[in-house]
Amino acid sequence: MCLAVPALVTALLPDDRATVSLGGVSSTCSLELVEGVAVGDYVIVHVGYALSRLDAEEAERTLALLAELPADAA
Amino acid sequence: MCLAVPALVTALLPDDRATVSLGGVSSTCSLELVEGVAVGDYVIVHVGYALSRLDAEEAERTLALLAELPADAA
Amino acid sequence: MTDRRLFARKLDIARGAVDMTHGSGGKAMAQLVRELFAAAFANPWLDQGNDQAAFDVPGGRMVMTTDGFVVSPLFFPGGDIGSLAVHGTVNDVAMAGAVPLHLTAGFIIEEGFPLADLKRVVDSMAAAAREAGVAIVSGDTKVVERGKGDGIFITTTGIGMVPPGVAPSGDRARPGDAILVSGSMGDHGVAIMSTRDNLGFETAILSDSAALNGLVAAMVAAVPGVHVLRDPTRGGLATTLNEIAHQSGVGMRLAEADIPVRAEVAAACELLGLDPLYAANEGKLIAICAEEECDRLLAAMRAHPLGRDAARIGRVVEDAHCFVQMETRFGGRRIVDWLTGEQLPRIC
Amino acid sequence: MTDRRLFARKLDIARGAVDMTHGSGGKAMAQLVRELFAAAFANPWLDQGNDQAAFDVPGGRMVMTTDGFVVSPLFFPGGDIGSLAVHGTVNDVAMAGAVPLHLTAGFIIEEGFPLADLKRVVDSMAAAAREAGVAIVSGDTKVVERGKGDGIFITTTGIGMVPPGVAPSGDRARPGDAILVSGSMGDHGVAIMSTRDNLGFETAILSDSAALNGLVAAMVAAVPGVHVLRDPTRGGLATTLNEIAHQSGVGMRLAEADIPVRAEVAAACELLGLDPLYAANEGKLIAICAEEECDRLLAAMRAHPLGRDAARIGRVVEDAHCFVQMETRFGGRRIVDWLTGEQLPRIC
Amino acid sequence: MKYVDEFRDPLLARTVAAAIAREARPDRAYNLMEFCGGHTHAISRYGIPDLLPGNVRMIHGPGCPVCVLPVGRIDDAIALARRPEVTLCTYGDVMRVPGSGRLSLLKAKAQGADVRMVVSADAAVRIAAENPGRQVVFLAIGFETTTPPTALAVRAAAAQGLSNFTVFCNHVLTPSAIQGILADAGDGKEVASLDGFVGPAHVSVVIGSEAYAPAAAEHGKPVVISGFEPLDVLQSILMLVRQINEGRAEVENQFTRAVTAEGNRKAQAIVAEIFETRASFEWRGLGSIPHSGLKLREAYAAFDAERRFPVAGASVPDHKGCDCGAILRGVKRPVDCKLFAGVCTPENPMGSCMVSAEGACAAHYTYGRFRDA
Amino acid sequence: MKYVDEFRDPLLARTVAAAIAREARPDRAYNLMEFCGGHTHAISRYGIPDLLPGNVRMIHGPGCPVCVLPVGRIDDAIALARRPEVTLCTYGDVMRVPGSGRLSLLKAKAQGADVRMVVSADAAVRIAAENPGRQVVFLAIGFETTTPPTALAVRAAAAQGLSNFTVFCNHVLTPSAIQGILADAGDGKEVASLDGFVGPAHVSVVIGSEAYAPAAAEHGKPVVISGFEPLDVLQSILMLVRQINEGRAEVENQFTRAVTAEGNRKAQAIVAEIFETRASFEWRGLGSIPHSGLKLREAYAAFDAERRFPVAGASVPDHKGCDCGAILRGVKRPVDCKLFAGVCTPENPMGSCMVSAEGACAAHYTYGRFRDA
Ligand code: SF4
Ligand code: SF4
Ligand SMILES: [Mg+2]
Ligand SMILES: [Mg+2]
Ligand SMILES: [Mg+2]
Ligand SMILES: [Mg+2]
Ligand SMILES: [Mg+2]
Ligand SMILES: [Mg+2]
Ligand SMILES: [Mg+2]
Ligand SMILES: [Mg+2]
Ligand SMILES: [Mg+2]
Ligand SMILES: [Mg+2]
Repeated sequence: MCLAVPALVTALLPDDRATVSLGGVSSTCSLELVEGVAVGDYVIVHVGYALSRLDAEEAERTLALLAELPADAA
Repeated sequence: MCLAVPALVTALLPDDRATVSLGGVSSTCSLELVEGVAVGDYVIVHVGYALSRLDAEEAERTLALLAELPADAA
Repeated sequence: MTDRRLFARKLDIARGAVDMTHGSGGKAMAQLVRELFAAAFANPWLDQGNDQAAFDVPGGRMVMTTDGFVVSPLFFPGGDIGSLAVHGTVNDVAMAGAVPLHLTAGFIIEEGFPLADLKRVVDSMAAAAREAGVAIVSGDTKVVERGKGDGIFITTTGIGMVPPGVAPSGDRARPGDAILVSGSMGDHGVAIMSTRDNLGFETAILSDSAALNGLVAAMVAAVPGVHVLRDPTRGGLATTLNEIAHQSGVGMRLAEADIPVRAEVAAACELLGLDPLYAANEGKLIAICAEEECDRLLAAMRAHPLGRDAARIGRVVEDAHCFVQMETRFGGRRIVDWLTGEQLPRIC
Repeated sequence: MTDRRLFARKLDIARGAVDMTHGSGGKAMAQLVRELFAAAFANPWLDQGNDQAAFDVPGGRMVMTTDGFVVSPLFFPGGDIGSLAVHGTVNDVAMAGAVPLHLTAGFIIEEGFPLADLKRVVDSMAAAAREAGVAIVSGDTKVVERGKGDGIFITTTGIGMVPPGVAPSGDRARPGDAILVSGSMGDHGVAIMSTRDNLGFETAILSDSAALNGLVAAMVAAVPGVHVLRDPTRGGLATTLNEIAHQSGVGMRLAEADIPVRAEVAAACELLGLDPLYAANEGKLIAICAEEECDRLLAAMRAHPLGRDAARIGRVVEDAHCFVQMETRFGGRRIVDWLTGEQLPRIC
Repeated sequence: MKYVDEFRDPLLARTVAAAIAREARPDRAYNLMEFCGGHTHAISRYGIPDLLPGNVRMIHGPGCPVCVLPVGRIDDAIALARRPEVTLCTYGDVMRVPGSGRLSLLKAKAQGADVRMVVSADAAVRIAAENPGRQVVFLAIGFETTTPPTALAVRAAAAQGLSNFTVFCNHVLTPSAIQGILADAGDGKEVASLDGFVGPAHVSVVIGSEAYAPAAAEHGKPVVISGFEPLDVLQSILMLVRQINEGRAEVENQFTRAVTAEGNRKAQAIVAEIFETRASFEWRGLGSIPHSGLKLREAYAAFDAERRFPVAGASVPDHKGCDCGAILRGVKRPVDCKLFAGVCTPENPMGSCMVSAEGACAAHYTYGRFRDA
Repeated sequence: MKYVDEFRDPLLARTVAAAIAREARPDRAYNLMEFCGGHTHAISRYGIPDLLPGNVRMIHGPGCPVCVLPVGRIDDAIALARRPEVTLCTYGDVMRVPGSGRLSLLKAKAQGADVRMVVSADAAVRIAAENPGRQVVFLAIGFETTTPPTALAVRAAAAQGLSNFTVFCNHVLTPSAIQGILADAGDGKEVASLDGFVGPAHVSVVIGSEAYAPAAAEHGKPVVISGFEPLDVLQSILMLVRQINEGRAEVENQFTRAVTAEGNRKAQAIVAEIFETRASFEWRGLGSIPHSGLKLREAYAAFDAERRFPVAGASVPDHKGCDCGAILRGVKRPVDCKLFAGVCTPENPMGSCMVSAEGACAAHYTYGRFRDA
């Protein structure tokens, strides 16, 4: 499945690394596979490497699409 | 003090070694430092090496000397 | 236990070897205990299948229990091996509804272990015993060569007296009973994992290690007839409920939304691909009681500082398969099975 | 203890570390126990200073004791770690004059330990428990990573009930009392050493490992007022007598010629430069009783298979220094002191 | 947890479930394969089948890199770990996968092999740097998601001039596997009639959604790239139902918050620098699939464990009774296998589908077997 | 045990004791030094002082190779053992001797140093052969008795071509030490008036009784070579009393069952082949004594730990309050030392005489301190 989590970048570290946070749990990861990541961004982290930035607008859009569906009748 | 025990040679082994016995406890030792040792001899064993043969006649003589002393008056 | 197919095949005693899964609290351990230890030692007290044995002595009913503590690191957020060794055994005594009386402690120490650390451990044990109101009345010290131990191992044994009319046991869960927990799940397991360098994460989570005899005293005062008490240690809530289900020959239905889990514990588990229901607890208990006594029991629990976050998480049902099922927070249903193997961090 | 100068200097807790001498049953261990464990846990039961704690429970007087077993090799001539773990704890219960009731067993197993060996150990424990008439009522299993254990460690804890009027204790030796042992000294220690490859000797000596509760029952039936019972395990006869002398604030006078030692044990000790009085026993006891009860006690001991070779080896005397002295077989006199450090084979 | 909790919302779940129930035509079946174990996990753990109408059936695909690792490769890894000079590092998942004779890396470790768990590839490089006297072998497994970190590790080891670090490479390629499932290989294997695919989430982050276009086009099957949260899965199912109803066979992207059409070019470049495609590679349960595995390029031969050490490379068949192949192709269900839950359990898996919690059989056993009761 | 039990016979003991009591003149003192720890051990363990008249006083000499090993050499051995590549092998006795800061080889082992106990020198050679990746250092100690086995070990290592075996040599020579005790070194050290020596048993088996002739002649002191059993010691005391009464100062041999005038020539030859005399060597408690120690010959330099590894070679003084020097010279008794039984005990020895059970202070503490009570 490739376990990966969306984590908040809380600090940039030397050697292209960052401190990230997931629900109050902090960890570090490598930024070698991504570009232009800034503090405050969310990244998708897998085996200690950020694989991409998470697009906040797209996330909103996905949720909005779901919200537009008619509520459950049951 | 150089702990050493008088042990009975019970078998000759390859490599100039022997099985020895002390009061029912058996062990092995090297015969490299002694010559002409045969099964039935007693040897003085120190750190796994026979240092010399034990002279049975001399042992008798020593005990005989002691036995000749007048018995304790007390 | 009623599920004859619980273990697919017998232990391979001729050729097998002990591995870490036999100590992880899951099914492999249950099998080792049943096919090797229980088979050899068979007696009515061991066969009770609880974490402690209860037996009659001239003056009443007594319980006795033992546990070895091999935790690494020895000092962890919220506790250390010393306090844990006291709490763990006090709790196993208390889970019989008993009042803990005396403890013994056996130490196996690796040569080279600093006396300063030993003193820290021992002082922590002493403080924990004082707080729990028990005395460590006898002990033993063994020293093993370097490389044949791991700093220090402690085995504690406890005895206690069960008040008349109180007799909780893992085989007493009945369909219709309510299932309660005394607080949030997984704190200890996650606190320990957070210290492992190679897992590379940090949290503020503390172990919940605590002596539960005070809480239990309040609970049995309120509901002397409580059916089951057990602390979900190794293997976590999931494994412990499965044990009880099999012991009682019942099923269970849990509501995921009602199971208290701290946000940080959930997050750490998310990160590692683990499930908080399988993470160890050292200061929490599961209680199962008749539905009509549930509110009274819950109130008694919540009135105690160690039961503040107590919650009703489900109910006992009839089920020949002894399945523990759960309504997921998401709205579906799933089995909550025994721990298989060890909880190892996953990448997929 | 009365000898304030028993320990020349305090433990260096800030900078010191545990070493093998702290586990060898000698003075270093006594100091660790006193300055670290007993100081922290202080309570009236632990302060009894015996190998078991005695306390009142509603129905009578109970004793409780624990011991860890870390023997290497696990299987030795005359026994194994399993039977030893049962015998050792049954004996510590029995040394209070008590009837052993129940045992618990905690296992700490190194991963990779063959299940076949585990079964052999467990079966041996079960047989030993059956023979001793006790049940192993509760247990625990922990698995540690390879290199963090040594095959298997077992910690057993036992409880028992003391018959009314019986109260042997290490602090009850009185000047004039007779000192007895139940049989030959040093068999276990030498049997274990004979298995160590690097010591390079062989003997037919078997460990004396045995449960002494039957013997003790016969003894207390004959002499309920026996003053002291203790099993001379680690540290051997010499160290155990010193412990008792200090606990009771008395001296002792032994007659070397009366102390039973097997010829082969004596020979093995001669070979290694060791003293059989410091070698461990696992199926022998020391008894101290009033002189006028000595013959009765000795007769009761000799009538039991495990006391066949029982002997009176000396007497208790007044001595502010708590010296254990011995008339040597040769006609002189010497102190029989605590074990210092470990018993290591010597070349000089 | 932001971007997690929102996608587990039970109220929205009911809304989407209702939409699926409304839109799925009662007169037909929807046989949907979720390729990824991540989806299998979400479906099982959150009980998604309870939210679907009976005619929408989820078929668990082979999307777990641990499950598809062939027994022979596990045997090879154990043999490597047992070499006295070798320290074998790998991810936790791999350690309990049984090879021949039920031996796993965990058991080999118990017997004395030096096996270490790491949570990232660079930890293995660090262990090599700190233990110059040891030969550190990194047992690398994973789909396209996990390959870039391995590639970076090799590059780092090369930059540091480490002569004691090698990779035992088991990285595999998902589009090839999908093709493998869809292609009637002419070998007599039955293939289920699949109506569409829930496509990989994190794999797609790296390779981009366009990577599935050939498969979709060639076989006329809709693919919806889906996130791994349960709402993602439900929404993707809805999107598939709609495509099927409308007769479309497109690649759609539900996981737009992380997946783009072209994927992560930087990650793709580093992978291309270090690795090249193998002619074929064995997938446990599926057999040999052409161009479905990676190996180190000639330029990085010094870091290839298969070149430094003798590796047997034998192919070891699963239990004869194992129906994994049919299950992975959607022809059978776990309960159809005679070994399921009897001889074959997660403690003693007999086939690939039982090896990890994400395998079809394991997920059903662990989370769903109450449905058979 | 034949040749042991006969020499421990209590009836004969009383006979010999009576003879000593009869023959010792009440009008004079007999200050007899037993050189060897073996004698000290027998005297203490069997309670021989109880069998002697008050004017026959036994003075414990320096005859324990463990006790006389200087603190600096222990420190050097610990430093060797702590080298990561080194496995240090030695006899059990040495392992608990404290060096500086109360550190011993046992404690260094507890801290992780690779220290192994052996009961014979050839075991160390075997360990070296079996562990080619380790540097095995044999910490050799002992008098002339123990040197031949070390010499054979070196020759065996050479024959096997072992490049990972060396000896840290601390072998010392007893006649030199006796000379050292008797020689008023002109350094202001007081020397007791010794009336005779109980001479070494097993040392003499190797070097022969004639080796003591120079010392006896030069200083006019009788020497009786004595076995280590208690009856041997009593008989030797009787022989010394007689020599003294008769004004003789000869070397006599009580231990005829094992000692000859010339000793074991074969053993002497192998020692001479491998070792040569050092210019001087430090004896703990006695200070530096000329020609009293051995080192490996140039031809065996490859097996000399002092040449293969850096060895500090520092001289570390004992506790200032320690009276060992005076005790070893017979001027003081253990109880005269302020540290005895208070600060200085066998658990925490402050000086050489407390280090091993055979040291003067340790023997008195362990076996005889009831006499002070
Ligand atoms: S149950 Fe086991 S044997 Fe059967 S198909 Fe699944 S993995 Fe294969
Ligand atoms: S008692 Fe200790 S300090 Fe005093 S002389 Fe003896 S060894 Fe030296
Ligand atoms: Mg994936
Ligand atoms: Mg000597
Ligand atoms: Mg318990
Ligand atoms: Mg417990
Ligand atoms: Mg419990
Ligand atoms: Mg004990
Ligand atoms: Mg005990
Ligand atoms: Mg005991
Ligand atoms: Mg005892
Ligand atoms: Mg337990």
